Amino acid sequence: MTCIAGIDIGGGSTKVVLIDAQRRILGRGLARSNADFEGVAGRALAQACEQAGIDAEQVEYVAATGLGRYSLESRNIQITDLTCGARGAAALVPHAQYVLDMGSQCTRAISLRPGGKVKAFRTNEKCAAGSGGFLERIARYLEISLEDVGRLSLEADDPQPISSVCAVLAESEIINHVSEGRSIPNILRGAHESLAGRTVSQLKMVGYGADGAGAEEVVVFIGGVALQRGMVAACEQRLGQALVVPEHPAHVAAYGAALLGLQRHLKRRETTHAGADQPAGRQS
Amino acid sequence: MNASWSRPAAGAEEVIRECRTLVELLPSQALARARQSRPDLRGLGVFPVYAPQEIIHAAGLMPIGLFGAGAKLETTRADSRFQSFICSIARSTLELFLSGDLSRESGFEGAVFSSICDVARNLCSVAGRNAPGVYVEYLHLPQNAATPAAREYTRREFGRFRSNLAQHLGRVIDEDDIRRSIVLYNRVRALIADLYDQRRERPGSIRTADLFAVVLAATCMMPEDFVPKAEDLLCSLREGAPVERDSVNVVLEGAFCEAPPIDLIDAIESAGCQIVEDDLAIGWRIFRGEVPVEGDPVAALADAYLASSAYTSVRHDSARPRTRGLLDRVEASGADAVILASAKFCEPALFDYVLFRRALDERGIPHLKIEFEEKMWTFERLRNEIETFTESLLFD
Amino acid sequence: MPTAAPQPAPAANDYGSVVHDLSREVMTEWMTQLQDAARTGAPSAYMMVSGNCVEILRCFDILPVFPEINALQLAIRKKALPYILKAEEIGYASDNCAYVKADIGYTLSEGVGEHGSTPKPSLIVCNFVGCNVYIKWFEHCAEMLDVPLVMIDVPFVRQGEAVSTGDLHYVMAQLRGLITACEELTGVKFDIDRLREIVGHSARAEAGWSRAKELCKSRPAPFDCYFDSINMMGPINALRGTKQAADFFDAAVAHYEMMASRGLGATDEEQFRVVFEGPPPYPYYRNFRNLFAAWKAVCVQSTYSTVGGTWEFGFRHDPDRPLESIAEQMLLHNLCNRTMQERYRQIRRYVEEWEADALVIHSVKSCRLFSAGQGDMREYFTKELGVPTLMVESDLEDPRYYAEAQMKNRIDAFFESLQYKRLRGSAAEAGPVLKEGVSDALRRGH
Amino acid sequence: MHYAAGIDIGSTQTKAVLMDAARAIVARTVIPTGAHVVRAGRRALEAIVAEASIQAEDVRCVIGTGYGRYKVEAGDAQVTEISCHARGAQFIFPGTRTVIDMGGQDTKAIRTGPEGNVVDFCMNDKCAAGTGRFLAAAADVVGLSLEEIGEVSLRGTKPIRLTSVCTVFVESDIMNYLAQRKAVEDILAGVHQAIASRTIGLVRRVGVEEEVTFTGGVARNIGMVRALEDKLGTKLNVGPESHFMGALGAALFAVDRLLAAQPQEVGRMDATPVWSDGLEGR
Ligand SMILES: Nc1ncnc2c1ncn2[C@@H]1O[C@H](COP(=O)(O)OP(=O)(O)O)[C@@H](O)[C@H]1O
Ligand SMILES: Nc1ncnc2c1ncn2[C@@H]1O[C@H](COP(=O)(O)OP(=O)(O)O)[C@@H](O)[C@H]1O
Ligand code: SF4
Ligand code: SF4
Ligand code: SF4
Repeated sequence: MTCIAGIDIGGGSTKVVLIDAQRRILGRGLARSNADFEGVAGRALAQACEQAGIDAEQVEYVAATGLGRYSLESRNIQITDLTCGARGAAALVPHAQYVLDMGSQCTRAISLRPGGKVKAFRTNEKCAAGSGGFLERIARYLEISLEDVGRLSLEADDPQPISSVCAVLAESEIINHVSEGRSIPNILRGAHESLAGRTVSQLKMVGYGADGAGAEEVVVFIGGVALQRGMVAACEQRLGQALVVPEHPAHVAAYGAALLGLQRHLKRRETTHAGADQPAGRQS
Repeated sequence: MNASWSRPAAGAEEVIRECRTLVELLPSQALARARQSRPDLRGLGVFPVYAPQEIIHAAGLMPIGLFGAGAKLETTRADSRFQSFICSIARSTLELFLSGDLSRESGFEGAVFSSICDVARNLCSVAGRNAPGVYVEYLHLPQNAATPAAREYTRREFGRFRSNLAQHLGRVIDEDDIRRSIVLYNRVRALIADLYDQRRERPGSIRTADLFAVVLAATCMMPEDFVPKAEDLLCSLREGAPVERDSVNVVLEGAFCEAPPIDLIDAIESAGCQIVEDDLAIGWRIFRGEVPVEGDPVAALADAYLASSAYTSVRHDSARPRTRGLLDRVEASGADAVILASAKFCEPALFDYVLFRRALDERGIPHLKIEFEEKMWTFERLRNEIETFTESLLFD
Repeated sequence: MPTAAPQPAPAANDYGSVVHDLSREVMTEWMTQLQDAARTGAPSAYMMVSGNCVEILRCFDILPVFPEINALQLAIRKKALPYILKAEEIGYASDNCAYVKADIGYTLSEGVGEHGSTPKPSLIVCNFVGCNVYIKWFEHCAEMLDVPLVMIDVPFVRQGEAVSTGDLHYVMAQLRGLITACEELTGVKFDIDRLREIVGHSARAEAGWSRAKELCKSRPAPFDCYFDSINMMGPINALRGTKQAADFFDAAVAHYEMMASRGLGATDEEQFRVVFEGPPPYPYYRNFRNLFAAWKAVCVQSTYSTVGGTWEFGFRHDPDRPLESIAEQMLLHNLCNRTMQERYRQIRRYVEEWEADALVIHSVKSCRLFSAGQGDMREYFTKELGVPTLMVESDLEDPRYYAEAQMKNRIDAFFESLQYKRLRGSAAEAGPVLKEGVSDALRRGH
Repeated sequence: MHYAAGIDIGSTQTKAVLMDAARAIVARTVIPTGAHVVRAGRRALEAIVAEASIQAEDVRCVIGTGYGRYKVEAGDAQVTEISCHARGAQFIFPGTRTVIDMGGQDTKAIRTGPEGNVVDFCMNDKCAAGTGRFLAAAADVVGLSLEEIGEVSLRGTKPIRLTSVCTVFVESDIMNYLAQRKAVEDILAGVHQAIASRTIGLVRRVGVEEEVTFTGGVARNIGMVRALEDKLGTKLNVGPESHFMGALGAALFAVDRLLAAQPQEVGRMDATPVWSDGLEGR
């Protein structure tokens, strides 16, 4: 049985998705990233294999993505997380037009061509206060678990906005809010809303709402932050429309990698032309 | 897949290696090299984008392109003069003055700046104040179409430069010398143009990183020395057989002033983008045709600048809008896409991006915007974006 | 010993508000003209403030429109950010001048044209005086609004105070070109005597403006030459050449003469006299002002108030040489078209002749024309002239760059240092004494 | 006996110093500022009162400084930490002409006059890059404590170059270097040097005049001390109280106030200062 692995080595966590030739998902794996990308990937992969009930040797083809993609020796190909996220989202959500990907370090807006190819994309600017990592630090500081962030944020009645662009200074604003006795939900929602504000303008930069505002468009929200319902709500509020959040948002890029891997794998089967495993001209 | 690059013939490698070492030098060191064979040669710095090198050369000086200091020099003093939101080249260039690299002792008479942006203009004034005794000239190049008034003005401005420089040096700058210099630089520009044609017609025959090094070398060598080297390079390149690569052909636009790290150019090409046209160091190859040597040579240079110079983001010319210029560049080079690479904080480039983007979108030409700094040395984020861009154009 | 900065005095006290109201009157009149023109489509033209040649437009009854003033008003009314974001959505970078972004964003949101507050211009006159961003800004307006652009390329003053006849000819030739363009637009024949009259009004307003600034030499200064001067910058820059503007200045001067003669000041008990460099943070105008008012610091001269022209040093438009004097004004007698070192000289004169205690540099990210190299200015004034200098950073349009806590910290610290002698108690000079047990205390802390 | 207190509520830590009218340090403390700024101020005050085992009402004057200075309940007045660090530094090291204060959120270079007055000062621009917080973040990524990183950095032989000293991106930056199998000590060495050169740029603005005193919490980081000394080519005054300079300065201003209120106390001031010896060694 053909088994393809998509491995997304992100700055925050490493995600693995195993699929078969029919693009069916066999198993998923997740591990917290650390400097030893290779090891982490191994652990996440083992987890996925266990779930799929196969052993690692049976994996025929490995497509790596995420910032650690080049450090994975066992990879057959590396593809950027933007391409993979787009492809994965398009496969999961028919007619997807836009993808929002909020990871731990980076927030990205992508507009899609039919078939899930990237048309245009925009990654957050250096000084545009953070992504998931920022929210993680806030959660740690407020001594609440990451899982609760989304739920609590929904309970807000008077969100406390954050004005600063820089994540560092934004954190001290949070501290001020706390010292002024603001409630945790209001602080979290404030953080979510200011992130949403920036995310939505990113989305507009890649063309969202350019032709005739108000027109409902299919926007898929992926990446670990999509697990925070408060964040989803904040974005929907800003956009004035609903977002589509796939079942395992953090794993979408890994899934996309697996799909692209499968494609390449089948191609390689027919043409045993060396080098086809890498996007042409890629040196690594 | 390094293999996909043709290995240039031995002669070419030789020249390229030389150029690459040359561009790693600070201005004073480059000048020192030229002085090995001409002990009493002195230099004049030319801040981007353009200044009439011919007049400087005819004055018996070596015009040296000032392209910041990249990672060669740590900026410590200049940071206190220019804030963190000012482009790197302004700060590193001031650092060159403050650290004494651009000083009379190191063989420099001074430097010339021109009206490209507010930063460069203030830099000229600040540099002048902090480097007493050094000759700093500021040229107000016309921001206008080639009207008679503009022509008269430009001729006068170039003339002013000639007489100020002559006065500073205490010697006349002879017309025939200027003509000789024009002939020389015509040759330099023609050779560089040929190299560009090489790259475009036979992609992969020379890597852009190498070509860029050669062009930069031309800005810190005496033209007399550059010409034979460029000639060698050309013929050996014509011999080498390039391997066609399956890659995206792009125009690189926006790096007309602060220069990107050469490694970034490599990163772009290794991510699958074959650069077929660019505006790197454009000021030193700004004339397509030859500058005539009949008649008043200074007027000839002025007229050439006004009427037949390549478009740049730092020159307004209602008769020749820049977007038109970019589209022509794309067409002429047969590029599939455009990478708009601007120096961080570079207002002229960042503003032009808006109009360029409109024009490219209208014609469905794919484009990618990136920002670089001369001091960068890791390109993880950029590489990620460039690879995605290539993937979006290559993957089926 | 330093006391907490006392509570801010009311920013615009009763005396200040007199001129404020006069100014609002004349400015509102102009605003209504703009709104009407937006509907009627009466001829109007874009123009920049710095060293402008508005007199020529008036000569043809073409209504001048200043996008800079539009951006300024958006900022001071705290309306700028949404427009800035809109501009960034179509590709402007966060590092581009926010004045441009706000105005373009506003244009794209139908602020310009029959549904908006300002007319779609019939002509875009780019008086390129100093700021290179002007060129980009108006190129973009011309493209987005599809309006013809007339470029007036004003050579930068490159050698000290001199301006060559060549440069003068170049500018005048272009002014004649502008005149032809205006004739074609309006079908009105150019009338030199009309221009003389208009230029006469300008000269009168300039004399008033200079006199008012002169009055700030008195202690206390009758008005704040930074925060209050926008009341006069509107009329001097936008309405120059009209009788109303000239009359406004007569009234304003009369009022300030009265205040000066009665020893009335912008703030009661003026404590510090400062010179300001750089544009103010319009999105936090009042907030910023109060940080200084809290220390009873008054601005006695400012470079920002001279972007239109440096008339306090004697230059006037000249009815006998209308066109020449307009060209000279554009070339030489304004802040923006001169080198940093000329600006240093100007500030130095301010500090000496207006007897200021300190220099405050407000460095704005947007405006490289002002800010690029201000660190060197700081070096020059602190190290070479020994003038206490405070440098603070934010922005003149983008609210995202203003951090009040940090701003207050720097400003308080600066004034604390200015008055430390008054601060130190009588026992200040006495040396410290350690007694037994302190060392243990120190160790305990370890 | 009357006492005066200085309380420095910083972004990360709150410092307090208690002084008697003779300007002798009686007690001092440092606690994390945490979320509740007001409480932090109160706790700090309680702590020093307890440590000195005196009555709270004997503390006659309290001056607040630091970014939370307006949140000191008992505060009779507020002074910015710039004035306070200058004053405190000059008190402990009378030769001080330049003060470098590195805190959690900002870095300051201060030139001081002979009386500990501020002659000129400079702070990092709004951006929080390259401050104490940056070190804390770096420590996090390499999994060391703040106390350790300084020492470790000294063992670095081939310092790495950082792309920027941006606190937000330091994590992924360092992560990349670790992935490239770079040694932790080299990474930390690079981190400290990057911050040092940024700081030197700041100090140059006010002009480096000896003696140079290093204050603020980062002064407890030996790696930072050495890095700065290398770049400045001069020795830095660093003492056990460096972290407390702000609070100390505030306390000194408080004493001024105390004495101004009751001049008779001045009599006790002419005892010969014996303070400096012994302190520096520690
Ligand atoms: N269970 C969860 N609940 C809420 N948020 C989560 C959860 N898991 C991860 N996140 C958020 O997602 C981020 C990581 O997302 P991810 O896409 O894995 O980033 P990366 O790909 O860069 O590692 C974390 O920083 C956190 O903010
Ligand atoms: N024991 C320690 N060892 C090394 N560094 C320390 C130590 N304690 C604090 N720091 C550094 O000092 C910083 C806080 O310094 P501080 O002056 O208290 O800042 P603030 O005044 O803003 O609270 C922390 O960010 C940390 O980098
Ligand atoms: S610390 Fe904040 S402001 Fe500074 S560079 Fe990083 S993100 Fe930008
Ligand atoms: S890089 Fe851009 S902003 Fe900087 S000097 Fe050059 S043109 Fe001006
Ligand atoms: S850069 Fe300055 S002068 Fe130029 S448009 Fe912007 S704000 Fe105005």
